[in-house]
Amino acid sequence: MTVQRHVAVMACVLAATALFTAFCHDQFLLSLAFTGLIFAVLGQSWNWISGYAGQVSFGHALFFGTGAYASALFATHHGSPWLALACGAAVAVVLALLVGFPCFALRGHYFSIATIAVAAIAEIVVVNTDALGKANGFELPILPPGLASLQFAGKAPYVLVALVLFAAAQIATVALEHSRTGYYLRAIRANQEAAASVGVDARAVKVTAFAGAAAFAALAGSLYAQQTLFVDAESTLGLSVSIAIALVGVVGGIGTVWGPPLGAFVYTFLARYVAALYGGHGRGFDLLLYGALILAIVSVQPEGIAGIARRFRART
Amino acid sequence: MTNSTPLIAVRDLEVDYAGVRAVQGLSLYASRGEIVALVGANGAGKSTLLRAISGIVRAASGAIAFEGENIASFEPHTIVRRGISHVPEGRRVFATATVRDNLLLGAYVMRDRAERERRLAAALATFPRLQERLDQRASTLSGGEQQMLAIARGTMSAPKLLMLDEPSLGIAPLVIPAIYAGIREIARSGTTVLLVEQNVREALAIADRGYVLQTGRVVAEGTGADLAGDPLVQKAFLGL
Amino acid sequence: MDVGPLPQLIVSGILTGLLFALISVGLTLIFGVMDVVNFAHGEFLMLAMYATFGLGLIGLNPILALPVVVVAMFVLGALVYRFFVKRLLAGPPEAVVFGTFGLLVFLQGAAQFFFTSDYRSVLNPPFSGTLHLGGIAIGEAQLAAGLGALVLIAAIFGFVEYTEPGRALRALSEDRVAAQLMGIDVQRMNAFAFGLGIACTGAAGALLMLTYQAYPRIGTEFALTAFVVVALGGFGSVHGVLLGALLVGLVEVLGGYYIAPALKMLPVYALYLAVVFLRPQGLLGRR
Amino acid sequence: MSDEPLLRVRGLEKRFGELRALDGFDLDVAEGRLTALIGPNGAGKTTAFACIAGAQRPSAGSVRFKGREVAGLPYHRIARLGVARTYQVVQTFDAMSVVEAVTVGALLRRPKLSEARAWADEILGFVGLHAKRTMLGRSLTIADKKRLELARALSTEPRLILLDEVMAGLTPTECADAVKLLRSILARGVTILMVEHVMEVLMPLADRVVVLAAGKPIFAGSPQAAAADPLVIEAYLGRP
Repeated sequence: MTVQRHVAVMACVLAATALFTAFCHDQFLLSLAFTGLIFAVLGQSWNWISGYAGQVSFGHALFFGTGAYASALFATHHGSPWLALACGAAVAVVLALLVGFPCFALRGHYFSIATIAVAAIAEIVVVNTDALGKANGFELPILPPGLASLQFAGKAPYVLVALVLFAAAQIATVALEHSRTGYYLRAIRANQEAAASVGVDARAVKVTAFAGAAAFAALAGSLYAQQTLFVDAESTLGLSVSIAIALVGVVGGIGTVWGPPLGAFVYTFLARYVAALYGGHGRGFDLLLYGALILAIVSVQPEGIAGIARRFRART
Repeated sequence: MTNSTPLIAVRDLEVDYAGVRAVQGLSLYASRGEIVALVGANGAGKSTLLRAISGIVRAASGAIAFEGENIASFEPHTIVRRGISHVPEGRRVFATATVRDNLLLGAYVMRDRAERERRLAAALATFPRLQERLDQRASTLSGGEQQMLAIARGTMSAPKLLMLDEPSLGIAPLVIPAIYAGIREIARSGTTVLLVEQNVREALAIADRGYVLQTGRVVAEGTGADLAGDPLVQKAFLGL
Repeated sequence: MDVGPLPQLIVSGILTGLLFALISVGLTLIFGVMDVVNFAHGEFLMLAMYATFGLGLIGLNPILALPVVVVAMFVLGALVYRFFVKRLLAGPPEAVVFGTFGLLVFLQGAAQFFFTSDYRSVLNPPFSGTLHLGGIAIGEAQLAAGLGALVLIAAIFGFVEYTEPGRALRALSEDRVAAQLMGIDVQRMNAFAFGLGIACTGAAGALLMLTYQAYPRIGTEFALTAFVVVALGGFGSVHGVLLGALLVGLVEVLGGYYIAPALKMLPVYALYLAVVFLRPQGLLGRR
Repeated sequence: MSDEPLLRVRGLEKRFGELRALDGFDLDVAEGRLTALIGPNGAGKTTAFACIAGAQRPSAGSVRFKGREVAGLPYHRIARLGVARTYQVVQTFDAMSVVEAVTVGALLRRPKLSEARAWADEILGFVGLHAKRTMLGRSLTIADKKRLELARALSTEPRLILLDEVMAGLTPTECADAVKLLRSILARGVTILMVEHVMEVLMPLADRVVVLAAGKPIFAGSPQAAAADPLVIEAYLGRP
């Protein structure tokens, strides 16, 4: 896709979401939209490293959780949630550098399993740390609503803030695709050895992308914490969160700008639809459907829904 | 079947290997009991030809007739059952398995236990040095012994056609005569041998007939003795 | 000299490790033969545990249910290979990772949907007492599970080492092309290996029901441990698995006691990271 | 210092377990010339390339490039110093378009994407691949994949380019085109070291050939002298 095309699609998506937010008064739908946007950002940041660079991570919740915890802690003890956002992202970047450097010496499944292990270690540490509320998690202080406190009376403003973050992630991804790093990432995925032969320092490039991805995932985590005013280990750091993030990426289509948002949309839509059909019993059925969806997509069209769309466009 | 039909006949074969059309319209044959040498420089397509015959690589076009049947699209395991055994380049013995297990794997397609034991005895008679190493891991063998093991393993399925890819490559010169003696003995027992060699003079010396290959085609053929004196061979080898 | 609880812990660690070994041997077998990391491995374990639970409802205790479960899991594994994994292997390299990952999500979702998130334990446990051996107290059920795993591991080792199909499996995992040249039918052996790997996990699932409860997400927990075990032993190394599993079992039990029960997995993961960073081929693996 | 050749290799060794793929390899490559490395199968030519370019770490020995020791440096560092290469088995970025793949190389000296794209286009014109710039790497013919590799290597503006069997699998016309291309690369001031087995191609092209056998150089001189050298003939054909 050309940049102009991306901008056009982007404008449509932003306008549609903004209109929806302005006119929808169903708090449940709004909170779904918020979740969808958060997962779009998470899936997109996962896509940088697991899609463009082809290094499949099953531990991406590490950065979501880092952002959530770091910003929640900062907001509790020092005030401004806006500074907390920055603080969460900074901590995640440092962590990504520390974790990425050794992990990117590994390839294939060794890397994938290492990401699971690192995220699991983080979860265990958090669950056993008093200052982080152990397994129970902790609540954020309630402040007077307003942009300064990043707390609002209704859900709609949260959706708009998430929309801004989403737009930033999309713009960053388009920029990445048109940058030296983006070219290098795709070359590494295609053939790491050949990439090295033209001077690509694969590990440095991957670590760089990892740090950027971590920053976005952490921002998503911070927003999530600000919106729910509560963080706990399982719902921010757990393996199931990592799995959901990868799911969004795989279903939507890896290595594409619009795959992860598409995957996030399907993910939240399915969850909502299923929950409506099956009430409280729906837990599990959504996973069943996503699983079936992945199985179908992988056996029929490994490039995900975005790949199907691209193939369709190529034919017409 | 009369002796006039060759055991194997390759016609107009085209094969791609590693992104290159390594065999380009190649035809040759081998009759029962013959030793046929395939010689030529690097990249002449010799190994690729053997891989196509054993089914490891699928031919792009052309025919491979074995006992009158076109086997060009068969799976490798079916081809082994038909009676073709391929001793690949670089020996490729199962390093962590014992010598005995390597040999027994060679007889994987033989269901009859007694027959398997007979083949084992025959193989050990051909290469007596393997006898005392039966329970050692293959990785502990020297290069020459590993080559003997690879050839012996290749004979375990009682093949009608035995294909050997560079049996003298990377082997200490002192051991080569023992390997060649083994090959001669295998041929004497009635097995047809297709021998790919870098070591042209050695190969042509034991071959009944030979083919000179260059960039995927046959550029000369004749009896071993004729080819050995042919200046064309030297030219083909040096890529002139 | 008072040795404290150490002997008790070591016995417990070994028994736990044996079960890990049985789960992991299936994972490493599949990897060795066809280079597939089965991310859904734990979910097959979970299925086997539910199957054992179900057979308990019709009166079979886990030990009696074991052969039934093993056969069923073997067939299931072979079918999953034939109709799913085989197709993935023909696709791009990520297909296998994402495919088995999809299987994980699917099976876990199915379990949650059909069996709910409740914990289920067998209603007719055949062992419930405690043995006291020279100051060491061992639950009979735990002992039975460990010994059962030991017997089955020995059987698998014997099978791989001394039988014709076992030789073929070893040949395939060492050199696929050379194995084909021996006349081994790769697709058939792949299906067989996948079935066998899942059957091992199935046996472990049945034995686990002696001491554990089944719930939809139990698979992920054990799978994580199995990945660590297999990476420690070296991917594809059947013998490495036993070493890796015993090590992980001991580290987990000792860590749980001497550090804190809630932290017991911490040293296990740390061990994994240390090994892959310093010796990526595993303790016994070859490069 | 000034009389040291562009590339100077001394006593290079590479061991894989027991096997000595390189065993005291020496080589001088003069600036602005075309030097060819030839030798029979398994002589260690591709390993020599890998060790010089940094894809593999030599076990011992020295590799000096532009008067600087580079043995054991990471692959990408050596590329940055000005060594580029192609592969015996083509290694293209299959999922990227032709122009994107070459842009990856061009980005080494031109970090700005627009400049790198422009440079990639220029190089594609130079190798004659411009018309196919939007095709995916995987959909190219073998000859075009080789051109693509060459373009990718050239786009890094190397001082020395290592070409591993660029002629293999090409038709005679494609070969003639490739020879022309090599001449124009030399004319750009790029030094070439190439592995090739078609001596016919090298005769008019190479300033100097080095013959490698069993990991050691056994001859260095003109291509004509190499073809007549008894040691070289023995290495290729075996002992008389």
